[in-house]
Amino acid sequence: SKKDDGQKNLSEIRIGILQTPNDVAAARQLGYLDNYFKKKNIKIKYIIFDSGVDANKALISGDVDFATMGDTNGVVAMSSKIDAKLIWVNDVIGNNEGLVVKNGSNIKSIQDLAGKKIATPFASTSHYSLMMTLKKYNLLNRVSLLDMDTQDIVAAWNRGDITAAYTWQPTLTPMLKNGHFLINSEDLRNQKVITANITLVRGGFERNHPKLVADLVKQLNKAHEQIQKNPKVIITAASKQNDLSYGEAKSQIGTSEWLTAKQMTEQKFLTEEFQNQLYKTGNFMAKQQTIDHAPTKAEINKFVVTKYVDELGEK
Amino acid sequence: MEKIIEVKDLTLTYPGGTKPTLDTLNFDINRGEILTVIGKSGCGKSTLLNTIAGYLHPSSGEVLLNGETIVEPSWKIGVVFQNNALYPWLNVAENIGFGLNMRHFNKAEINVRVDKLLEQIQLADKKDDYIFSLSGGMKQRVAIARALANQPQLVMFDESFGALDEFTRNDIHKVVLDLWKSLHLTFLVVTHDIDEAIKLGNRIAIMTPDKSSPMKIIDNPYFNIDLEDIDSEYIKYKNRILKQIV
Amino acid sequence: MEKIIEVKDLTLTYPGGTKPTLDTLNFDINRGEILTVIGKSGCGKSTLLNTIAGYLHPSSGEVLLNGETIVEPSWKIGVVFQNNALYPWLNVAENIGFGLNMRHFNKAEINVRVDKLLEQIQLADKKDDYIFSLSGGMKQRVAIARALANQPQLVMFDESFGALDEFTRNDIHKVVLDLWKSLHLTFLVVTHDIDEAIKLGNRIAIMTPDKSSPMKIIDNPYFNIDLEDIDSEYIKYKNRILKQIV
Amino acid sequence: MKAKNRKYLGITVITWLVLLIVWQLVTALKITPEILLPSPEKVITTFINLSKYGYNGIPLWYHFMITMLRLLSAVGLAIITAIPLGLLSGRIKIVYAIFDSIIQFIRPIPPLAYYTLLILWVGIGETSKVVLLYLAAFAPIYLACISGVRKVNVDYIKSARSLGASSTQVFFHIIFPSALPDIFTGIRTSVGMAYTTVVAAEMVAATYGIGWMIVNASKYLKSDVMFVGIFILGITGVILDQLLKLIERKIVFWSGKS
Amino acid sequence: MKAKNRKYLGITVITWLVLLIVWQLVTALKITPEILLPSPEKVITTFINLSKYGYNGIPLWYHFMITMLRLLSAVGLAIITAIPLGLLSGRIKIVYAIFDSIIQFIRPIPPLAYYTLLILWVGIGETSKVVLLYLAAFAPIYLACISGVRKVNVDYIKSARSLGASSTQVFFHIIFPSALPDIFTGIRTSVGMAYTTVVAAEMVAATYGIGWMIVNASKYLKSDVMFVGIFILGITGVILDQLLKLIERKIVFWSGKS
Ligand SMILES: Nc1ncnc2c1ncn2[C@@H]1O[C@H](COP(=O)(O)OP(=O)(O)OP(=O)(O)O)[C@@H](O)[C@H]1O
Ligand SMILES: Nc1ncnc2c1ncn2[C@@H]1O[C@H](COP(=O)(O)OP(=O)(O)OP(=O)(O)O)[C@@H](O)[C@H]1O
Ligand SMILES: [Mg+2]
Ligand SMILES: [Mg+2]
Repeated sequence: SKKDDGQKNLSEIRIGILQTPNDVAAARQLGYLDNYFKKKNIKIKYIIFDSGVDANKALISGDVDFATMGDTNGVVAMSSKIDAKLIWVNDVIGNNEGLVVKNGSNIKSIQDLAGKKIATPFASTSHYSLMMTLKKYNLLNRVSLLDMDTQDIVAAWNRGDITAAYTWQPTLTPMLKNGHFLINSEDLRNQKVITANITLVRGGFERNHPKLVADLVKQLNKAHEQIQKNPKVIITAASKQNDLSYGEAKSQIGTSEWLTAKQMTEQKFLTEEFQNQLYKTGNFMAKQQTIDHAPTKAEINKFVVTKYVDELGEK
Repeated sequence: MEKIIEVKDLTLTYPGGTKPTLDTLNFDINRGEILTVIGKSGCGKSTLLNTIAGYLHPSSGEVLLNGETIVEPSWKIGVVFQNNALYPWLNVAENIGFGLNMRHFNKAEINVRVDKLLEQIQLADKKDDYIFSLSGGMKQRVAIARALANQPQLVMFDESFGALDEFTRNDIHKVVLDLWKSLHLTFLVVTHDIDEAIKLGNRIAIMTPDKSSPMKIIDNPYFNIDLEDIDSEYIKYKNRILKQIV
Repeated sequence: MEKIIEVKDLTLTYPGGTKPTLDTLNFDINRGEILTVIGKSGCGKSTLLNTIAGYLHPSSGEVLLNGETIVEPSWKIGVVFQNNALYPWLNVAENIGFGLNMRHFNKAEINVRVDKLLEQIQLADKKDDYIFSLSGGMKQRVAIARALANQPQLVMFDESFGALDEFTRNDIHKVVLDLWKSLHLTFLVVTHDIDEAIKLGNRIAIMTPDKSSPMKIIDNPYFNIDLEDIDSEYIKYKNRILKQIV
Repeated sequence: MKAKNRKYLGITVITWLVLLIVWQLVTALKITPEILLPSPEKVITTFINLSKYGYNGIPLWYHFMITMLRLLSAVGLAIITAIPLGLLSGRIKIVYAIFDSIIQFIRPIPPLAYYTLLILWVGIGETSKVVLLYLAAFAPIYLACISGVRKVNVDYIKSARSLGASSTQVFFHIIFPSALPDIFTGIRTSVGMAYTTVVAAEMVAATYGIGWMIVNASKYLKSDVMFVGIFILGITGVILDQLLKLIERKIVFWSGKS
Repeated sequence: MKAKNRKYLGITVITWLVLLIVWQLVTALKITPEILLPSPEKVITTFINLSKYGYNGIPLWYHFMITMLRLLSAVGLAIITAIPLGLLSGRIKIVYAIFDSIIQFIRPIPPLAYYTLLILWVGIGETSKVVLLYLAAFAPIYLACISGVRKVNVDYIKSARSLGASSTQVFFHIIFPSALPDIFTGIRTSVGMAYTTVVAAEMVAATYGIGWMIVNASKYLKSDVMFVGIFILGITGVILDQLLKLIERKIVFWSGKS
């Protein structure tokens, strides 16, 4: 809890995780995290969240120290002045999120979606990607958007209640059996519309235990280095952690990019590119009135703490 | 004398009961009389009345109305209950007209009969009032009028005046006797008040738990007696009844 | 004669009412007597009783118990209600001992008093029974015993026997008179049954709506009269009372 | 009497004022962060803004009307189906034997437990929302009808039969009006149950409704909007109940009077 | 009488058998896809598997116990707080004036509307879950206490005063037992309300509980698991209510008699 913040000898770190085969899952399975922190007499407690929405709530109430979420939820956290910092980009989303339509429907291109029902989980990266797509094709107020959780999207898809959906894996797999992508987040990434999963740390924790934050980033970075050298090891580990088959885990990871600290530093990813993206995202969401004010560049700069990645990357 | 009701070997045992509550009863009710029934609490007065009304079915024996076996309740036998059982969602006139309405009389006919009864029970000005605004005595008068609206062959009262205070009860006794006289009705009045049984009954039926003669019907010389005229003979007569009950 | 209760210029107007329900009443209750109060429904009998009991406060005037003004209910004045007001969650013995228990008497003392009272009301065998398993008459006997357990100066009855049938009522009258005689008690009995008022009252208080004399207390030559001994003089006496009520 | 009542009304008003002042103080002194407890002014300005500009492009009154419409159609459906079934169940033992155990089984199940199944069966449209509310609203009316029928004064039925009413007439002219006070209590409970379920119903695939607005606002951690929504639901709930009590007093005017 | 009751029990049994057979037929003939309606065998084998191997690595009975524990601690809390407050509100007008309007205001608000706020305030742990259920359970008991106190036979109070009881003694020895039958009705309603909220409470950041199991299963569209969960909740609901009725009959044995 928050009270432990001042304490020098911390006995437990609580991490909010998503149930997906990501770097945290792999690092956890491979013992990068637990073994490492056990040496410091620190236990790690994992708390599963269904979405970044709930993770944000837990950050506010002080029930978690770290939380993984989509960057859109990060923007929400920033604009609602939650005391939290962005310290890590877990992955840049690729074809594991996308806009699908049913095979054989009359939708040949994105323009054909005008007047149709499209489902997506609101406040998610998919939501943002969908909105950017719609904006580009001038469809913003010409489709009816439905806010649904992923399981409800599958149900509605099977019943034919919706024409299209922007969602993520594993929901996509059954839908792609009788459907296909109109666009996916990899395409958007190539058009410089980036969405990513990020890790936030609670402000109080970061101020009191910067060394532990650095340690955690270092361990996650290990998974990133590993996947580029030897993807099989990571995919196998992530699949085991999430009770998936190798194939399932592989397709759920898809073409998402796990940048190492080194790559992030070299590409000035955290210091420039991603901060620009957050700025654009914030502006768009504010315009959509989903958040009440757009974060300024200065706010973003305070929110994104680059030193942990930089320290690692410059080695 | 013409018999309206014939009770023949009437026996009734409640389901689950071991002893019969009514045990081979035999008696008649004559057209135009008032028969009062008196007996200790639990001796079966209400059971008898419910059987004649058709709510209960004899275990053996039968009850005849004008020579026909009674199988279910009908408008031909009216009943006035202790707690009047007036319908609170209907006003006074609608309560009185209820039976006629159910029997699909036309509106005009219903109005005529109801208005006449309202006159007779002296409640013409309460016509549109709802039941909850009436006093206890008024309620019982409406209940009597409701039972009479159908012009039934027999009207039965089950301790209908027991909840009223002495003064109101005296008023109601007068109303009952007036109606009986002017409309040539037949009444069966169940009560556990001996004075009431004597005041209202042409004949008095005494129910006893004694199986050899569960019911004794006696003539009543003091029918409609005025309180002022009570003498020691009356007291003796009353005490004789009292002793037979206990 | 020693006065237990003195009622002095007692006037009571209900909040929101315009006319006083009790209007300058003046009378006393003597130690060791039974005073019965009779009057039409709504004339204020219960109001008077509630004021003496301390549930209601006089608008003006006062009521004294042994020379001290009554300000709130106390164990010194017991009350028996029409619907007995026995507590269904307690058994017979616990009901009778309730007052002593509240007054922190020790268990042994309570047991002694309760057992004695149970004997006197002939319900020793019902000691552990709950109220709902008793008949109406038994309930009233327990209610009387409960009021007596505190050995109060005065016990008041508010139409306590009105809901009982005639036969049970006669039994209870006997119990009441026996207790009164053997324990040298003082009773105030409110009733609207004239026969009951005559049977139980050393003196009879007649309440009338007539403002010039709202209360008339008369001596009663027929106190504790046997039904067998009733003669035409009795009837005349009764009718005289009846006329004063109406 | 009246002066006394005014005194107690005064105490109630003071209680709310004290709450308001404490709220104002806590937020003014920044004892809690704004996101946990927005200030009263903030909530009021948010309410004004929502009234002016709507939420998510849809006017606030429209969100409100939609929610009410869903609620009332569900309760309406429950009324016209549960009353006949309940009255019959109370009167005819076979009907009771068939339906009662099923309803008793379904009644306690939390609506959220079967919402996903409902969506699989009837889709994400208005139907599933109304059906969910309907299922919440059904049992209270049904149970109230049964208890109403069981409580009917047997003397009413006896007297009606002796006055010449047939069994059918007894049902419509005696049983039904006798049970009406209970039915109204049931309807009030039923509205309460449906009302409690309204946010759950609007959680899936809705794009308007006050419940949806609250859920959506909670995704973006807009606690001011959540407060506005909660106040709207709270006040509406009280008004709805008072309204139903008023109608009840009009229709079953005799109830409670000896 | 007994023979008749057995007849109606038979009809109930037959009703359930017919339902079961229809269910069996519909699934056997593949009229509906398995995901919409898993077959009875499938549900039974799923139940057996869940009992043997648990769900998500946690034994089924543990899920069940956790849910019951949350429910019962919430109701327990509601009982020990709502009864005193309700009795006092019913008896002392100032207490009523202070609390009643607040409770009347909060009562109709759907728990899901303020769940997010609750989580922000007290966190994602057990506290927020129990508090949510507690808020759902509070009002029914409180309201039942007030109505119980208002119904107390005034002659009970009068007679107790005349027997020498002080005001405090009247409160504990007369008001409280008099209101007990109503309090029990309130407790039963309260358990029902909390029960209905159990899935909502376990929707956020839980990793066990029957409600959580259903929600989690619905994420993966495991309709067989959802069915098992729903049946468990339905049956438990009925048993819980019967149990409470039994306790009620033991403790307020006098209620409804005389
Ligand atoms: N429905 C019933 N089932 C079983 N026994 C019954 C039923 N109704 C009445 N009894 C019993 O039958 C007997 C006669 O009852 P009944 O009501 O006819 O007496 P009553 O003479 O009318 O008494 P009261 O003067 O108290 O009205 C009583 O012992 C009673 O307990
Ligand atoms: N709480 C009250 N507030 C206002 N008026 C009341 C109240 N209680 C009684 N009254 C009125 O005071 C009058 C006397 O009532 P009370 O109950 O004393 O009469 P009673 O002689 O006991 O009648 P009964 O024989 O019917 O019991 C009646 O007109 C009654 O309506
Ligand atoms: Mg009877
Ligand atoms: Mg009185």
